Amino acid sequence: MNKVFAQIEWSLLTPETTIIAGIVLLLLMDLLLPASISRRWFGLIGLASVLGSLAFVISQLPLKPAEILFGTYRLDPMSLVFKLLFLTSTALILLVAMDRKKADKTDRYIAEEYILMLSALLGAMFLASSVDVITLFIGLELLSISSYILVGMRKHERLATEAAWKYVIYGGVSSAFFLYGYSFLYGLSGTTNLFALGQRLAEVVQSTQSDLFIVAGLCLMLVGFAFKISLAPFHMWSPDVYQGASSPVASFLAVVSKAAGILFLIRFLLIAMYPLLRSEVWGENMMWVLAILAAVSMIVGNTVALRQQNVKRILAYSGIAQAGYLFIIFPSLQSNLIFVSVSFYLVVYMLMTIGAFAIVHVVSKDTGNDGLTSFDGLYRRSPALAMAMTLFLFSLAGIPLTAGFIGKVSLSINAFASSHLWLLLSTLFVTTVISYYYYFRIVQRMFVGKATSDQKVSVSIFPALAILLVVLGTIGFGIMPDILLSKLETVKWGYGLIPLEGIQQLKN
Amino acid sequence: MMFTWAWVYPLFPLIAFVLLIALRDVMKKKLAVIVSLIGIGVSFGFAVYLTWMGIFQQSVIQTTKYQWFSIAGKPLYLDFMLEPLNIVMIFLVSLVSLLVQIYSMGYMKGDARITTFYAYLSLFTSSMLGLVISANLLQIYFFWELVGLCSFLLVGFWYFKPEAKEAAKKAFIITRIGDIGLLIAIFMIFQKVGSFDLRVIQHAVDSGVLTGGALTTVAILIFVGAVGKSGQFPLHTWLPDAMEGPTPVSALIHAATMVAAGVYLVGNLFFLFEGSEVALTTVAYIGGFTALFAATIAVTQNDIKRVLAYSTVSQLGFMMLGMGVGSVYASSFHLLMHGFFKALLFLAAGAVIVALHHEQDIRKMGGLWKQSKWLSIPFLIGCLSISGIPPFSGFFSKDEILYAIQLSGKKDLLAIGLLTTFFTAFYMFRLFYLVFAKKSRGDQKVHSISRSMKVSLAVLAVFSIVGGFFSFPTTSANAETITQITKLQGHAPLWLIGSAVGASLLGILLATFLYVWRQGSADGLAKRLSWLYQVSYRKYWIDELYQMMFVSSLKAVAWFLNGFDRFVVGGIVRFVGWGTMSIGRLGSMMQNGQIQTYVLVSLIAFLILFVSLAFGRLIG
Amino acid sequence: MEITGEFIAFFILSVLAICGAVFMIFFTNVVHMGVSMAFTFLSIAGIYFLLNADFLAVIQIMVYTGAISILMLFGIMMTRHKETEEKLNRPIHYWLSIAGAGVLLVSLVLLSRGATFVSDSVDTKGYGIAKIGELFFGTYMIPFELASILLLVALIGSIIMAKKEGQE
Amino acid sequence: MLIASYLALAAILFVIGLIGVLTKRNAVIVLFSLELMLNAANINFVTFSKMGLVPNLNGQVFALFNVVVAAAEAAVGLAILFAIYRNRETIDAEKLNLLKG
Repeated sequence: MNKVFAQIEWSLLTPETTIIAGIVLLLLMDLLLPASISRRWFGLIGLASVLGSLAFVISQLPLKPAEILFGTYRLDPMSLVFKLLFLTSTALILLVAMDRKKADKTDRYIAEEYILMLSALLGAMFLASSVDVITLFIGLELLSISSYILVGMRKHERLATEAAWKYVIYGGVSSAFFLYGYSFLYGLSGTTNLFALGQRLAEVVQSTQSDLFIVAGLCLMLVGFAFKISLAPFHMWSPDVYQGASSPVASFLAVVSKAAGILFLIRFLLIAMYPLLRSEVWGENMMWVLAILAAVSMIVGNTVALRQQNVKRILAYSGIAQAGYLFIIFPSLQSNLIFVSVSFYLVVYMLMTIGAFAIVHVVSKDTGNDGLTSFDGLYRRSPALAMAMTLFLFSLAGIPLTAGFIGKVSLSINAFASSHLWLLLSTLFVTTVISYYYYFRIVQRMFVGKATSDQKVSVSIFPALAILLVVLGTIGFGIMPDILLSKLETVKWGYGLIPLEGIQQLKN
Repeated sequence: MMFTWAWVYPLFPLIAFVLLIALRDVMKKKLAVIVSLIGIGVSFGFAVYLTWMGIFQQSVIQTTKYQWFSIAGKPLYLDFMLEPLNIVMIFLVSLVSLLVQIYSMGYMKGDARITTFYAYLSLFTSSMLGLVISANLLQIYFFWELVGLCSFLLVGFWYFKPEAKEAAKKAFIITRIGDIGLLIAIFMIFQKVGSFDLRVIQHAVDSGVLTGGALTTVAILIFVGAVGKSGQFPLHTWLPDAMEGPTPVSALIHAATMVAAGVYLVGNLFFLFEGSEVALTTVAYIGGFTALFAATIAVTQNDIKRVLAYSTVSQLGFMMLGMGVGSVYASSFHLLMHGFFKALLFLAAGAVIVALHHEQDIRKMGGLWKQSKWLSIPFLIGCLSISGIPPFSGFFSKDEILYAIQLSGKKDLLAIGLLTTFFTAFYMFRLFYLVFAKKSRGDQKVHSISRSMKVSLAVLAVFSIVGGFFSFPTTSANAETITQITKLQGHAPLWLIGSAVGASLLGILLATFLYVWRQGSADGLAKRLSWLYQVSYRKYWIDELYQMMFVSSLKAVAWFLNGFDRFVVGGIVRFVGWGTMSIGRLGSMMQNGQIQTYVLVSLIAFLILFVSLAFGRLIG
Repeated sequence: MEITGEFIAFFILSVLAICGAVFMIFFTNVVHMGVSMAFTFLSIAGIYFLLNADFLAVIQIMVYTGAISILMLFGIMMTRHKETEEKLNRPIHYWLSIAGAGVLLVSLVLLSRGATFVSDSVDTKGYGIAKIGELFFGTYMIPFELASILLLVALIGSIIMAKKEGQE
Repeated sequence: MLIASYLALAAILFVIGLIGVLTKRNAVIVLFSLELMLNAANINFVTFSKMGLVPNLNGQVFALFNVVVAAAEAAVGLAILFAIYRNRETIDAEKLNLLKG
């Protein structure tokens, strides 16, 4: 046994260990430093460990796909891209989160807040680099449980605790559904490794001519996936939770948590279910299920958003719709091209969502609430902020010259190129038009509304930096999307979906 | 040596826009106007140069393309084309934009948000120029949306007026219906051909990759987009409402340039339509119907801008009709001429409105002829031009379209064309007489109009007079162009010219009769000579005829179409809104704050999923 | 069906478990609910013994019957507002829930009935605690370590959330 | 002993847990019912670990992990309930509905 451990390349884990080191450092500092010393700069430690981890991830390039312990930890192009996504978004969110109210009541838990954010990130990172259901599940739960607490951290606020409560219950129920569903698949296969699972399930279907348990298990598990991605009709927690949580946490949920769910779903469907998806009936059925979820998400997200008076809720519903947009491509699972579009859209979505929430954070900190009215006349008060917000909203709406437009185009093109789901695309177009209405409503309020005060909205240096970076990204990828798209096209996505031996064979 | 950077045209107005928006709080209003004028001025300068080189010198203009990004392994280019049609459009757009901006210096004087106004105008010009030089469908769509956005912003510029707000919303929703058609067409083409590039698509059509039913569908969907933008029946209703925007905007966007984009698109993608008889017939009949019915509605309107708006709808229909019978040449020619005289008419109408203290009801106007020659003469020129009286510009282009119809052999369409000509002359001169003839019906003193407005009116008037003498540039038969523009064979027969002019004259005569002679004859009847008795006697049955032909029947048409607008189109708009809102309401009703409800909803959704996938086999 | 000791044990344990759960639903006194739930957890531990999962059974008793039940009872005590549980004020919600759960139950039981292709018995000699330990510190070492971080996070989180403010 | 009986037992417990989550007003009981659902899933794992198509210990290991997760979730959930109770003196699930719409 010891020999085996000695042979394993533990150095692959450096990005994760860096995060753990950050957590430990924060814990120790919090413990050792006297209470009188302000902990507001702790965010820098968090940021440092995230950036360190980012550096380690980049240093793993050029990538040699590798596995530890039968795929419980695995490094492949797919995990690398998603890790980069998680790390960048967390870094940006940390920058935003460092902007805090003076004498905030949660100041005493400042270290814990960063620890929890890092641990949630850690869960997402492990989830990104595994093809073993246990690791995937534990990673997901680490992400979830950290998020439950992050949402409820501002415990003196009724909304925050209520949001956390709803999140825990909904998360718990969907975990239960997920586990219950997976138990059937385990019963058929006796394995937790996705590759072995796929192989076994295909054999089972062939030998018994029955896939009832697989259908049942997959349906049950879909509840869990759809919860994480907040696809309608499993989305209902998200507006409440986003509203109750602080803006940085909400953007963390909207970006990292959602992307993690999508990655899990991709891996699960395309590795464990792929042999089945290729069969005609199965593929067709799954295609329809995903298509319906996508259509319902687009419709529900965009229509309910029309009635909202709270910016965070609007962004939550918009996030539901965005998940729907993303899913128009999934019914055409055969195509390898979907990864380019999906990953590009996720990056774009990350930029605009983090940007929008960052501005909500800054503005609501200033006005004391996050209703639509807090944006009234923002242009008069802080033109730069209003312009940036307009940019993000336009990007979310998919207006040309922003990254969101390119993202939507690339999704639509690939959906068209590989399937005939006109219905889904028409829904996309129609609901996009509907969405203009509520995005413009915010823009209108910023430019036309009467401000309650003339004072400039104060923005400290860190969130300003984050917003600036995001603005650059949103415009940059909107005008010159090839910078990113060409990179994403060279990624060998397929390596994320085949066993290690397969990769080595391909290379030789 | 011809320079190849097509993108310079939209660039300068765009720079102006960025400067104006970024510095709108610090910049003095005068400076802002100057910056904007310089932006469009430079573009216009280049446009003149281009027109000189490309049309008068007939040099072949090379353009370069730049890779934008690649999707699905296929590169997407930023691609431009500078063929005769594009060059003419560039010239038209930049000229009218420049004149409208000059005009607005006077018209918008004193408006607190004039900087914003100019910024929007610049953005519009930039995107419109971008639209007419694009050689790539996605790029076209990109600018197509952008001009729509500018139109939305400018119609709703006076957002404090509820009508303006409503109109902007309506324009937005209805044109979007068309845009969805266009977008679907674009993606269908991409699916079939694998490219957005017009040249590649043209090649695909030529080589039979895109053909048959698919080609028809694509062409009709593209036409749906054009219907939305160009205000063709049944999506026309937004255009008259859009007159709530400032008048210079109506002249620029809703008369001369943006609404013509639909016609331009059909012309530019004519190779798609050529392959499908069904699509062409659809275009012809929709265009013809729109031309006629909008002309009849214009007769009954009493708001000066709405008359002109319906006239625009009608003329655009006329152009579509020309496209539908297969002549890009005739339609594009008319598009250009219409751009000149309709902009002239709108700008003159705007000046009238200003002169009469923002009165728009023509029943309350009159007698302006004597008071302001600066208004009346340009307006008259515009009226003569649109009516197709030789030698004004409209005569030439209208004639070409009628000739094209005649060549196609469709008698019914020719009748429609002539009837439209008659109505056009009639409502234009009705308008003219009510506004300019006789005594003033209001008693306010007339405002004088500023010099900047006079300049614009004068330039456009000149173009409206002489424009027709320049023939529209055609493509040489062996050149590799996307849009083939060839002159019609031969010349229009004299009887056709005669009947067209005759129809116009008849219309003018009738209008004169009804609005000039008849009114005067009522009081001093006894004093007049005996032939006047005769006239008054005749007047009797003409009155009857008028009553029967116009007042009753047109009122019926107007009533019907109004009903159509209110109930069908409005109904669709309302239904879309209502449907959307009720789904939203339902969704937010379920979102009642109880986590248990949320779990229940998920459970039910799961059960539906599960039962539909597996239940049958569970029991069996 | 052949009646074996295993069958009798299973029968008794499952009746206990289901009764505990059903009583939890129908009791009105909150503390009684908690206690009956503890019984269910205990019976489940028995089921684990039947399934040769001795280690898991012990863990089940320690964690669920012990820790979690006590924790919940504490929770009930500390947050008690009323002693008795009131009925929901939303009859539609209530009946829809019952109906939905009913449909789910029917389909799941039908599904279980169909599980005939699953092999019925197996050699479970190797299911000892040593083997589990090997798995934990071998194959599943990474998730195991991750789980420890998860517990740490839960610990920190619970402290933050449950701590009374204004003590310092 | 038939595997179907074990699976049915798990199904029944899962559904009862779900009913508890859906209809109980005391938030602690809701949390408790949630634990029951997770336990039902565990019964499935352990059953399959003995009688599945490919019986092995992985199922038990997974179940152990689930116990860890469930315990963590319970602790966090209860702590959140304490916080709510401090805020508004009630943990009636029906009254926790400030966030809606």
